[in-house]
Amino acid sequence: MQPATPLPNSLIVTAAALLLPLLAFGVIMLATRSRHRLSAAISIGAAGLSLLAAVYLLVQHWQMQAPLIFQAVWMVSGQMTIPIGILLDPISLSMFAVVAAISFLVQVYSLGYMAGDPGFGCYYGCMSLFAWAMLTLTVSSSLLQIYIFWELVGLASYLLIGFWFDKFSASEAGKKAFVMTRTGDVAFLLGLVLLWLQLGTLDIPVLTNPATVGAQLSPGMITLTALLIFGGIVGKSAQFPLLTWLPDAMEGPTPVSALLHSATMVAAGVYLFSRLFGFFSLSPTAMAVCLTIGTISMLLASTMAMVARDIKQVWAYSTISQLGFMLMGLGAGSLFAGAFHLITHAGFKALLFLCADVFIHHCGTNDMFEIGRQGGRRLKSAVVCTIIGAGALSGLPPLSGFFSKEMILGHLLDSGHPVAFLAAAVGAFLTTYYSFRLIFIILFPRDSGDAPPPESHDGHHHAGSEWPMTTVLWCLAGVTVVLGFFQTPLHDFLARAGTGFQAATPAHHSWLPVAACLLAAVAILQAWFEYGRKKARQIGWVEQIPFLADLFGQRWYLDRLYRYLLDTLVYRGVSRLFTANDRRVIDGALDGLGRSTIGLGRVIDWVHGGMIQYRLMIMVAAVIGLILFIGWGG
Amino acid sequence: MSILTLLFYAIALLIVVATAMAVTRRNMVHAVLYLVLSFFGTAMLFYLLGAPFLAALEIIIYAGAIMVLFLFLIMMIRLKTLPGMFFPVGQLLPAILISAGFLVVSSVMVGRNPAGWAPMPAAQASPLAFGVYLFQTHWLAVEIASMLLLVALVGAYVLGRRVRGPSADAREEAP
Amino acid sequence: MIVPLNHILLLSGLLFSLGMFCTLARRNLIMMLLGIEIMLNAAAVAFVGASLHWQQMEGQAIVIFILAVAATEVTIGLAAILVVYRRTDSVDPDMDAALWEKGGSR
Amino acid sequence: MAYQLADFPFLTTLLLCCIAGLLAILATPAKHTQAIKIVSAVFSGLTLVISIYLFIAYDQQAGGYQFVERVAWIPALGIAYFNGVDGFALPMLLLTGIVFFTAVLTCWEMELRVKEFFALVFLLVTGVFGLFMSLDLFFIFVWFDVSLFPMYLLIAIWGSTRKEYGAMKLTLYLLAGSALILPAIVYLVVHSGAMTFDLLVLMEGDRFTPAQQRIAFFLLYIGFGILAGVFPFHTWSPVGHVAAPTAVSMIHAGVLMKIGAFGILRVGIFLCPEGWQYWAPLMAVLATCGIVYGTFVGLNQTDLKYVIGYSSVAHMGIVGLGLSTMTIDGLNGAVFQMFAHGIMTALFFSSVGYIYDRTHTKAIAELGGLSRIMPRATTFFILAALTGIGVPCLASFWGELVVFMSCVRVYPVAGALAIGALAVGALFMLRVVQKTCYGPPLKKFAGLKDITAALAVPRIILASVIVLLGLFPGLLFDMINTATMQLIGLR
Repeated sequence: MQPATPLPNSLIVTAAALLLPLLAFGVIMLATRSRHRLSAAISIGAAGLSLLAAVYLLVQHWQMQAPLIFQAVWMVSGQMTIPIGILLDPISLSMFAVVAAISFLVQVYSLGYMAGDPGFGCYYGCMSLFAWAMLTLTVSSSLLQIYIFWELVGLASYLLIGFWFDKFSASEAGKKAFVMTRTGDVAFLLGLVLLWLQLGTLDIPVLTNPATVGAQLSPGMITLTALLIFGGIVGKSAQFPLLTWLPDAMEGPTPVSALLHSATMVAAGVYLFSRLFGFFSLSPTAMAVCLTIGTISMLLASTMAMVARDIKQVWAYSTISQLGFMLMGLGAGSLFAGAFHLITHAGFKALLFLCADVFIHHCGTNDMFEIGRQGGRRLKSAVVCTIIGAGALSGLPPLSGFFSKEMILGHLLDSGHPVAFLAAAVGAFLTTYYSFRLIFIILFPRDSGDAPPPESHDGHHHAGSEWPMTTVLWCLAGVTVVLGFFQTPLHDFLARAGTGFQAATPAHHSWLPVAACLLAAVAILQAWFEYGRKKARQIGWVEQIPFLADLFGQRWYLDRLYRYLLDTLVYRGVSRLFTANDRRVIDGALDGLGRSTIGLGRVIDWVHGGMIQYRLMIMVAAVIGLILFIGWGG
Repeated sequence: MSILTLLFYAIALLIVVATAMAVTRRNMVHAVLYLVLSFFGTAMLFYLLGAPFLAALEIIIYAGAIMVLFLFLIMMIRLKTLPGMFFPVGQLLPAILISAGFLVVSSVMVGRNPAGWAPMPAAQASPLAFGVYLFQTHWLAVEIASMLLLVALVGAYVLGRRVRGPSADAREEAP
Repeated sequence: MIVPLNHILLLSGLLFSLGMFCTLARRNLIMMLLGIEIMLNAAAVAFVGASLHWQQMEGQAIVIFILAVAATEVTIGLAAILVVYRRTDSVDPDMDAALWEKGGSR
Repeated sequence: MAYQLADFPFLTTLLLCCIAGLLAILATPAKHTQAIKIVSAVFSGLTLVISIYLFIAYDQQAGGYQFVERVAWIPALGIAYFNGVDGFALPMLLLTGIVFFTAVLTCWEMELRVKEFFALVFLLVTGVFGLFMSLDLFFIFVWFDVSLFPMYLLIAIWGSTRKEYGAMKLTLYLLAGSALILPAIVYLVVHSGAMTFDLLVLMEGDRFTPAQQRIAFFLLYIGFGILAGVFPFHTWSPVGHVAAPTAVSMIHAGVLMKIGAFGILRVGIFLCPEGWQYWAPLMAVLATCGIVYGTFVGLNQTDLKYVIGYSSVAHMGIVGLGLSTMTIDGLNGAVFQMFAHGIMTALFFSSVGYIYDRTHTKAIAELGGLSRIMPRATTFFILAALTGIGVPCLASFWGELVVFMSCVRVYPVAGALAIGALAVGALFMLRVVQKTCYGPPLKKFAGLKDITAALAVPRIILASVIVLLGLFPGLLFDMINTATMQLIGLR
C-alpha cells in the first residue's frame, strides 16, 4: 500500500490513541492495581487523550477524499501473511470518535460509581483493555485484525460482566456472554477462513470492493461466507437466536452495561456489518437474512421489554431491539441509516443506562416500581435525562433518535419490504410504549405516600462524589439533543467512505415523520392511560393476558430452551457419552488387555506352579509329544 | 510255545495284576504289600530273562529295603485322616488320559519295530561274568553311585532331623 | 526261545503306564513316590529285556544304577515327605502356599 | 544435506549441563534439601540460558542444521553421536529450557525425598534435550527411552490420586509406543540400502518405496502418537497428569507430549513423506476426533487436573491436525502450537499445583471463591485458561489460527469441526474457572496465603512468554518457517 501524504502524522496520532489504553491496561494490571486513584487517573488520562486524538483526526480528515491505510506485516508463515494496520475512513473515524467519547465519559462516570470498591484499580484496568480492543477494532484494516480485537472485546466484557464474581449470577452471566458470543464467532472465523482461502487476503478495502470480490468469488460462496460472518454479528450484537446473554449481562457494574450497550461490545457487531457493507450487499440472500433477523430480534426484544420490572433489563431489551433496528436499516440497503442510528443510539443508550444507574444507586433496587415508590422522581437531573433519552429512543423530534429512526423507516419503505416496514412501525410503537411505561412508573408511583426520603442513600456504593456522574449525564443529554441536527454533515462525511457506500438518499416522504410522531404520541398516550393517569392500575394490557405475560417474561422461553439443550445435548448427551466411552470402551479395552495379560500369566503360572502333579502331567504330555515327534518325524 | 514262554506270560500277568492292585489300594500298607508281590514277580522275570544277579538284587533292594522303608514311613506318620484316594474327575481324567495315551503311543512305537517281533533265544549272564564286566567297564559309575547313596544317606538324615526351633516346638506342643 | 522283545517292552510299557497313573492320579505323596518306583521298575524290565535281545550285559549294568538311583530317590523322597507331613499334617500334594506358611520357619 | 560442524559444541554442553546437574545433585548429601534445590535451579537455569543463546545465535538466513556435532560411535552399524538443530528443534529446546527451569522453581517447597526427585527430573530432561537435538535414529530412540523411564518412579513415588495405577498405565502405554518405534526404525535402516542411522543420509534421495514408507510411517505415527496423546491412545494422559506431582505434570504435558509430535515430524515426516501423504487423512480424522472428544469429555470432569489433561488432548489434537495438512502453514502452526501449548499447560499445572498445595483438593466441587483469597495465584490460572480458549494476544491463538486456516483448505469438514469445538472449549474452560475461582470465598479456605514472590517467579516467566508470543508471534514463526520451507521445498 502506498502511504498517502498526510498519513505519517495521522498514523502517529492514531497509533498513540490506540496504544495509550493498552499501556494503561498494562501499567494498571502490573503496577498500580492496588493504588486506586492513580489507576483511575491513568486510565481516564489514556481515554481522554484517545478522545482528543479522535477529535483531532475527525477534524483533520473531515474533508478526506480517499481512505487512508497503513499496514505492516505482523507475521509471516509460509504463504500466509498476517498484516496489522490502520484504516482511516469516515466510517471508522466516526465510530472511533464515538467509542473514544463514550468510553471516556463512562470512565469519568465510574469515578463516582465505583468509588470504594475493592477492585477499583482492576476495574479501570479492564476498562482500558475494553477501550483499547474496541478502538483498535474500529480502525482495523483487515478482517482478521477485526476478528482478533472482536475476541478481545469479548474477553474484556467477560471480565467486566463478571466483575463482581462473588455473585454466582455475575460469573454465570459473564460465562454465558462469552460462550454465546463465541458460538457466533465460530461461524465468523469459519467464514473468515473461507474468505481468506478464496481471496488470499482479508484487507477490508479489497473485501468491500464489489469488482474484485465479484470476480473472484462465486455468488454462492459470497452468500455462504457472508452468512457465516453474519453469524458472528448475531452473537456479538445479541440478535435472534443468540440474544439471551445480553439481559443477563446486567449483572456487571452499570457503567459497564452503559459502555457495553452503547459503543463497544454489541455495537461491534453492527459496526462490522457496516464495515463490510460493500461485501454483504453483494449477496441479496445475506441482506434478506439480515433484515429478517433484525426484524425478529427487534420484535422479540420489544415484547420482552414490555413486561420487565427491572429498569436495566428494560434498557437491555431495548438495546437488542434497537440493534435489530439498525440491522433492518442496513439490511434494507442503507449504510448511512444503520451507521447513523448506531451513533445516535450510542449516545442516548449510554445516557439511559447511566440514568438508570443513578436511580439504582439512590434507591438500592433495580425494580422500577420500587424506585418510583422510593421517590425516584425527586432525582431531578436523572429524571430529565431519562426523559430525553427515552424520547430519543422513541424517536421524538427534535432528539437524535428521531432523525436516525426516521431514516431507517424511510429506507424500509423505499426498499420494498412492506412487512419489514410494518414490523418496524410496530416495533417503534412498542419501544415508545415501554419507554414511557417506565417513565410513568417512576414518575407516578402508586401506593407510596410514605416513601423514605431519597436522602437516606442506602445504596451500597455511596462513597463517591456526585459531580462526575451528573456532569456526564448532562454531557450525554446535550449530545442527544443536538446530534440529530448534524445528520446532513454526517451524511456528507460518511458519503465519502468510498467503495461500498450507497449514497442514495431516500425519497422524502413528508408524511413519514408526521406519522411516526403520531404513532409515538399514541404509544405515549396508551402508556399514560395505563400507567400515568391518576386512576391507572399500572397493569399493562400485556400483563392482563397471562399467556403473553408469561411468554414475554420468560423471554419467549429461549433461555429455558438453550439451558435444556445445553444440559441434555451437551452435558448429559455428548459429553457424558464421550466420557463413558473413554472410561468404558477405550480405558475398558485397554484395562481388559491388561487384565487378559494378567490372566494369561495366571494360566501359565498355573501350568508352571501349583500342584506337583500338574507339572508332572505337563511334563509327561510333553514327553509323549516328543516321542511322537521323534518316532514319526525321524 | 515253550514252557519258558508260558512262564513269561504267567509272570507278566502276575506283575501286572499285582501292580494294578497296588496302584488302586486305598490302604497304603496293602498297596505296599501288593507292590512287594509285584517286585517278586519282577525278580522272577529277571531270572527268566537271564539276569539271576539282578533278580537277587531286585528282591533284596526293591522288595526288601525300599518297600520296608515305605512301610516304616507309613507307620511313622500315622495319618489321622486318610487323604482322598483320587483327585476329583477334573484331574483324574487327564491323568488317565495321559497314562493311556502313553500306553498307546509306546505300544505303537514298540510295534513299529519289526526286528522286535522275532522270539529271543534264552541266555544266562552268570553273576561272576556280570560282576567282572561291571567292575571292569563301569567302575567309575559304580563309585559315583556309591557316592550318591552316601549323599542320600546324609540328606535323609538332615531332612528327617527334628528342627529345634521355637516355632517348631510351639507347633508340637499345641496341636 | 522265550518271547519276542516287543512283548517284554509292551509289559514294561503297561507297567510304566500304571506307575504313571499312580503318580499322576493318587492324592497322596507316598503313593506318588510308589508310582515312581513302579515306573523305575518298568524301565528296569525293559533294560533287562533289551540286554537279552542284544546279548549284551550293558543293559543289566544300567539296571544296577537304576536300583541305586531308586534307593536314593526313595530315601530322600520319604524324608522330604516326612518334613512336609510335619509342617502341614498332611501328605496331600494339593497344598496351597498358606498351608506351607502355617508351619512357620523354613 | 550440507551442514557445517560447529566450532564449539554448544549442544553437548547443554546435555552436559543436565548431566553435571544430575551428578552435582547426587553428590550433595540428601539432608541439605535447600542446597539441592539451589543446585538444581542453577543448572536448569544454565540450560535455559544456553537454549536461549542457541535460539538467538541460530542464523535464520542460512537455515538448515547448525551447531552440528558428529562423532562416530559404532561405525560398523553406522551409529554416530550426531547432534544438530534446525528451526523445528530450536523452539523445542527453548520450550524445554523454559519448562524445566520453571518446573524446578515450582517445586521449591517440596520436602519428600528431594534429592532423588531432582535427580530423576534431571535424568528425564537429559533425555528430552537429547531427543530434540539428535540427528541419529539410534540416539533418538535411546533418548526417547531415557526420558520415559524416570517418569514411572516420579509418578509412583511423588504422585497423588491413584498414583500407582497412573504411573503403570502411563509407562505401559509409552513403552508400547517405544515398542512400535524401534521396529520402524530398524525397518527403515535395513531397507535404506545404506547401513546407517544417520537421519540426514536416510533422507537423501528416494531410499524407500512408497509401500515401505507407509508401513514405517504408520508404526512411527502410532508409536510417537501415543506419546502425543493421539486419540484413541490418549487415556494415559489425563490419568497420568492427575497422578503426577506438579513439576512432573508440567514437564510431562509441557515437554514430553511434544516429544511425540516432534518424533512424528522428525522421524516420520522427514523420512517417509509418501507415507505421510498416505496416512494424512487418518491423521486428520484422529486429530479432529481428539479435539472434539477432548473438549466434550473435559466438560464432564470433576477433577481439576483431569480437565487440564483433557484440554491437553484437545490441544495436541490441533497439533496433529496441523501435521496432517501437509502444508507449510499447517506445519508452522503445529510447531507453534506445540510451543504455545507447552508453555500454557505448564502454567496451568503450576497454578493448579499451587491451588492443590494450599487447599489439598483438586475436586472442582469443593473449590470456590479462590479469586478473593489468592488473587495472584488465580490470575495465573485464569490466564492459562484464557490461553487454552484461544483468546487473541495470548500465545496459542496464533497456532490455532494458522492450523485452522490451513486445515480448512485441505480438510474443510475437519477444520469446521475443530473450529466448532472452540465454542465448547470456551464453555469447558470457563466452567472450571467459574467453579474454582469465582463465587463467594469459602470459609474453609479463609486463612490460605496467596502466592509469594518467590513462587510467583516461575509463573511470571511462563505468563510473560505467553503474552510475548501472543503479541509477537513472528518471533517464533520466523524460526519455524526456516525449517518448514526447507522441508516442504525438499519434497
